[in-house]
Amino acid sequence: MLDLALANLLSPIVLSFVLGLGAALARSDLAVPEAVAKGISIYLLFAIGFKGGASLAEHGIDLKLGLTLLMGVVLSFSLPLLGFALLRLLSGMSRTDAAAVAGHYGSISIVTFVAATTVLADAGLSSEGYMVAVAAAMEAPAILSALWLISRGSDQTEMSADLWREILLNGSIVLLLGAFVIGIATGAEGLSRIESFIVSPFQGVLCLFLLDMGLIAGRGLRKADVLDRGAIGFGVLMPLLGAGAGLLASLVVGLSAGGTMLLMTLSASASYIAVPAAMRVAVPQANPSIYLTLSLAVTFPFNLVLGLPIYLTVAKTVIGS
Amino acid sequence: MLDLALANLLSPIVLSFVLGLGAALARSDLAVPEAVAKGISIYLLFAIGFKGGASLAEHGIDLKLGLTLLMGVVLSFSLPLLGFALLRLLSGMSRTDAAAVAGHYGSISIVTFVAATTVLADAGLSSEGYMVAVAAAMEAPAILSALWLISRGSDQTEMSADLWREILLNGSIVLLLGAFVIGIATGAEGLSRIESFIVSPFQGVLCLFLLDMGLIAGRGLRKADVLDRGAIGFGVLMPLLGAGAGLLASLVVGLSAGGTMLLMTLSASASYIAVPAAMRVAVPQANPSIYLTLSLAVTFPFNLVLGLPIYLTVAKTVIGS
Amino acid sequence: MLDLALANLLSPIVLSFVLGLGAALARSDLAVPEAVAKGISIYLLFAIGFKGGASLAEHGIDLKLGLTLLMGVVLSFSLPLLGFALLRLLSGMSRTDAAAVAGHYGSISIVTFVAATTVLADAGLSSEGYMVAVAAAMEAPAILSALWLISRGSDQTEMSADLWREILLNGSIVLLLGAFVIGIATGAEGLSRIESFIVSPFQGVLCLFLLDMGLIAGRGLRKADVLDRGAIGFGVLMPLLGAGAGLLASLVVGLSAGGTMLLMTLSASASYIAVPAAMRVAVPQANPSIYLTLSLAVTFPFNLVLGLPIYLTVAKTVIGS
Amino acid sequence: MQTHDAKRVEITIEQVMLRRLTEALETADVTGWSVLPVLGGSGRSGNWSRDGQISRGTGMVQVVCLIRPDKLDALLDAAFKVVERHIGVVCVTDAQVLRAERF
Amino acid sequence: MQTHDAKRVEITIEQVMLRRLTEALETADVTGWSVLPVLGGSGRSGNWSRDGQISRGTGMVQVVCLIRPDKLDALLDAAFKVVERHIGVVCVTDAQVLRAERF
Amino acid sequence: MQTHDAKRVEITIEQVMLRRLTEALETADVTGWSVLPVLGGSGRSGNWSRDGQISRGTGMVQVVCLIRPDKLDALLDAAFKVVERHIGVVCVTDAQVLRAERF
Ligand SMILES: Nc1ncnc2c1ncn2[C@@H]1O[C@H](COP(=O)(O)O)[C@@H](O)[C@H]1O
Ligand SMILES: Nc1ncnc2c1ncn2[C@@H]1O[C@H](COP(=O)(O)O)[C@@H](O)[C@H]1O
Ligand SMILES: Nc1ncnc2c1ncn2[C@@H]1O[C@H](COP(=O)(O)O)[C@@H](O)[C@H]1O
Ligand code: NA
Ligand code: NA
Ligand code: NA
Repeated sequence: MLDLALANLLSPIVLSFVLGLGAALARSDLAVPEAVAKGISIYLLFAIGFKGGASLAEHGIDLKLGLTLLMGVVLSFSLPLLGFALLRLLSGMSRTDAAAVAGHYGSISIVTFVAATTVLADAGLSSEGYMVAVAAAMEAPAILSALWLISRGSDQTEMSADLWREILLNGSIVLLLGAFVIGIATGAEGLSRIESFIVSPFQGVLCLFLLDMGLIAGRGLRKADVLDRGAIGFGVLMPLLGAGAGLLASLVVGLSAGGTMLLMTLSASASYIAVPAAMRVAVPQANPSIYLTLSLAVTFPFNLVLGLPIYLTVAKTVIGS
Repeated sequence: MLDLALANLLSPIVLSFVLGLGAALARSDLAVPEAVAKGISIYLLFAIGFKGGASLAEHGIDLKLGLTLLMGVVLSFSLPLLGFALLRLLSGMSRTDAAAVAGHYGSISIVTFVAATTVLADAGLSSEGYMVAVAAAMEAPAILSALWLISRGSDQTEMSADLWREILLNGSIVLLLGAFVIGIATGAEGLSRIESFIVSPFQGVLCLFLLDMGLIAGRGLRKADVLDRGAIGFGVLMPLLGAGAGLLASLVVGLSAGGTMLLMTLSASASYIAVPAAMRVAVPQANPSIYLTLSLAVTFPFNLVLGLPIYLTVAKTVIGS
Repeated sequence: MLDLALANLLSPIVLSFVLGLGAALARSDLAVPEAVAKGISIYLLFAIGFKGGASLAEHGIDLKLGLTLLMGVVLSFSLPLLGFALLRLLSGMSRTDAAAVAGHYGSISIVTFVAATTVLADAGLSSEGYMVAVAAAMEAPAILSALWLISRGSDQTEMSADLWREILLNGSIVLLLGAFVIGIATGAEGLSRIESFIVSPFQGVLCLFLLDMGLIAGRGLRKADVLDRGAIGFGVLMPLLGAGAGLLASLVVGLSAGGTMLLMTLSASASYIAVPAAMRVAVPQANPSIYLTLSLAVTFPFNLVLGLPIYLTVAKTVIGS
Repeated sequence: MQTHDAKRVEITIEQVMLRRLTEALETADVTGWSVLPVLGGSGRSGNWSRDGQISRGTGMVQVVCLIRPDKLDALLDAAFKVVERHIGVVCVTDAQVLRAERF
Repeated sequence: MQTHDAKRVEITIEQVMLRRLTEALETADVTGWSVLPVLGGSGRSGNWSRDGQISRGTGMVQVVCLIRPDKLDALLDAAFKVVERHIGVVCVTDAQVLRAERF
Repeated sequence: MQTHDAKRVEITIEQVMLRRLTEALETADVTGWSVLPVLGGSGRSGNWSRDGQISRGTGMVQVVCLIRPDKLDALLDAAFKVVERHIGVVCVTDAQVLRAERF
């Protein structure tokens, strides 16, 4: 496992992240323009969705698909409750902030998922193509749990059908699922046509994206004084607990080692797109610096550098490859 | 032909367009940043121009080149007259609006052309490399016809040498023709150097562009109440008439089946770059919602989904492949 | 050599530059969005740094590395003194402007360096991988010389630790060196993973970047009346002198023909990123139109079109390939 | 040249709230506005920048409305309901406009 | 700090008309302005957004000119000739500037 | 709706000077501002455009600060020290703001 951690640490992807992190901490003016970052993120979502769909089309629909989706939704709903309890225990932040943070950990980080698929590929493991759909299914339910936790505290939250539409139709869910469906519809033949766009250069593009994630995480760390020690501990402990829950869920369903690692990763990762946007609208009184810093500057790096090799080792050990 | 239409419908390119269309109609916030859309469009123009030039360099200058260019210019000049008459017949829009719309249909849509080249490639057909130059030649003449139609109605229009310079030197014409000339100058050897940039990933990049076109078309459709029923009918009928005119012109010149399909496509497609800009400057009183919606939200989808397979079938039947 | 110059002139890269130049001079509205230009520049810096590092990792650290770095720093420090003397001789511009311009010529242009590596690759020559690090090392020292020249004239300049941090940590240095280190760390294996992103499409991406450089140079030329004849002469003469100094330095170190050509190119090229920014902060009274126009619209095109084949021929003749 | 009294209202607000704001403006019968991008800024909740922004949750925009003076109160009421619990600032200046019939 | 009376003129205009506007400003002897991007907006001709814009025909920008008060009329006349038949709005506010010699 | 007197200060400055300006603002106890991109412009040192900009040396931004009137002098002093030797313009207008406690 140490070997694996080291190999992971020395991958261009992780090193690109570290470069961005270092540059931001040293206050370099290195920056990726917003439009470019958004463009790359569209590319990644499209590619990962499409490849998932094409792989599903090739290997046939698995009977476990429905069950895994269900498990994903259950995880997304329940992990915030666990997170909330843990945060109240470890950190002194307000109920509202704690609930908002917890919501992020029930949802998922798609870049962490993408990084996990490249780690899997390097390890020569395959996984169920529909894990992409599971990722999409896990984005939103956690928001509901967070809002329920907040409303229990009788704090005001603004929740409307309108906001729900906004959450469920947010660009990244739509693009991921849409590309997934296109992948299913066009299958191996469709993939072969755009392979040299979405497969071959994928890891290189991911490097640039992780460079940017590093810059963002580094800028976040420079504001990390909004986090008390308990909160930082949470940012490291929660992914491990989440991954554990993901492992259990995977055992119930009976996923492959690759699929298990991906479900652990999804459970371990914290949202930085869908959930923050929903929180800003529904719970403006929650401090965005807290949840964004925890998610982007603590948990994301932890998962990328240490989490992924851990989840892979555990998955391989428990499931066998 | 039904097979062909279905295969076309299930290509990643068309499905990406449909995804964008659906996302916009469902009011998802999925959006491609303006800078990214412009960057992709620069890529597509450069690639298509270069490949046309390189193919011309390889197959030698064709004696029909001059004649085809002439035919393109004639089509671009005359199709607006046909379009204007048809619009006055079908729709209740004002003379000025009708003339402005008609101008768009004499000019061309370069993405439709690009999509047509990939349909051709899938069908294993080749075409005259200089069709790219014909596309460029067809961009501007239609504008003159539209302005003539408008000035006849004694409405004011502002036409100056200055505006002409602007139209003829607009970025997309310059880039397309410039890349075409570079392709001729560097030939197969130049192409081999940048092939893995402009050839292999081309279809994939086109998918993302069509995703964006779908989003734009979808947003347009949400405003489609500016169009009366006659106008919408025009948006579907006019491309078919245009394609017919293109077919005749092609028979006069004696193009290959591939070239015929491309000339039909050019004639059938409607501008959304050069002509709207010229209209905004010269005929500000014409309503841009009408011509942009018709061109982007009616005719473009029609051509992409149904038009292209029709034009291909007709071209193959009439010319033989 | 004439052959070489012609071959260079007809490369897609140079022709793309010429296209941009022509478009800008003809006042076309062709433009590359700022975000796209920055995105491409991030790609080029990352790719060139990474490839340099990977090549170093493969061929082993060369004992000459340290000496070459030292030579680069010495060149960067001393070329501005030469440039300043020459400018005072040739042109009527003020001391401050002359010093600011001279500073640009001690520093380097990374795109010229990138173009030189593709010329080398076409010529089948290899070079020391660490030349990328030499490029980074040459960026900043020239700024110090320029500021020293200006302060001697008792003009005010604002120089602070803060500004130094800014210069040394400017985005392009950090990215270039960071990618270089990542390349060293991950070596051939890392390169193989992202090869189809940073190697195969490289020349094509470079074409688009040079298109943009051409647009910028062309817009600059339209303002070229800020330059007197002597200044323009300087813009052509100075690169040749710089290349000569680079050649001498290379002979002292004993670089390969490829490395020699690159060191000549670095010495011959003029900065348009790090130095202008530093000058704006430290010497706002120096006219940016003068130094940007000379660097981008005179020296850059000269190097790209004529300089590179000259440097290559000289390097091959003097060193033998 | 003939000009007419007007108010220029500038509302700096989180991008996620933009649609809600413009809907509120429409309800208050304000039909003209322009949205300008904001690159970054600073306020009571710290400073931020749009660089490399990937989260949809942050980032602000500026909405500029030119209106007839008598519509100001309706506009401010509408805007206030949206920004009330959210971060952001509202600034009103006296202005003169051409072509008053447009407002 | 010493400030001087000035006018701040803000012209929101279609991007395709920008060059014509700045040429008219130069003719009217106005030599200083800044152009700001507009992301989207709403007016009598409906609402629009810059997202995914590929047509050059749409999209607006804002031109801000600070001028000496006595130059206002010349500026407005020049601007009006350009915007007259086009969509767009012009807004003038009283302002104070530093370094009056620049205007 | 209750509004409060304020000043709107708009500083157009080179992007390379932005950090220095905001640091100066903080020193002058100004804690709220927004930065807007500028696409291009014209002034005594000629005209420029952000298109295809690759040099970090050029390009401007606009910093908008809303402040209580009594803080104006401190702000202008701070801003002036930064822009003094640099190109750029400073413009102050009278304004009204909601939620005065924020300024
Ligand atoms: N006084 C101000 N002047 C201009 N913009 C401000 C001001 N205060 C806040 N802002 C903008 O509004 C955002 C949120 O402010 P706040 O609610 O104070 O955190 C800031 O990041 C700025 O972009
Ligand atoms: N009252 C207004 N306040 C601010 N911007 C406006 C206003 N009216 C129009 N605009 C801007 O000008 C554009 C065209 O307006 P119109 O000519 O009314 O369609 C709109 O899309 C807005 O960007
Ligand atoms: N009178 C003005 N009104 C608005 N912006 C101006 C004005 N003068 C200068 N600027 C802006 O400040 C930049 C530098 O001006 P200058 O220092 O006069 O060269 C210009 O390029 C404009 O973006
Ligand atoms: Na999770
Ligand atoms: Na047509
Ligand atoms: Na140099």
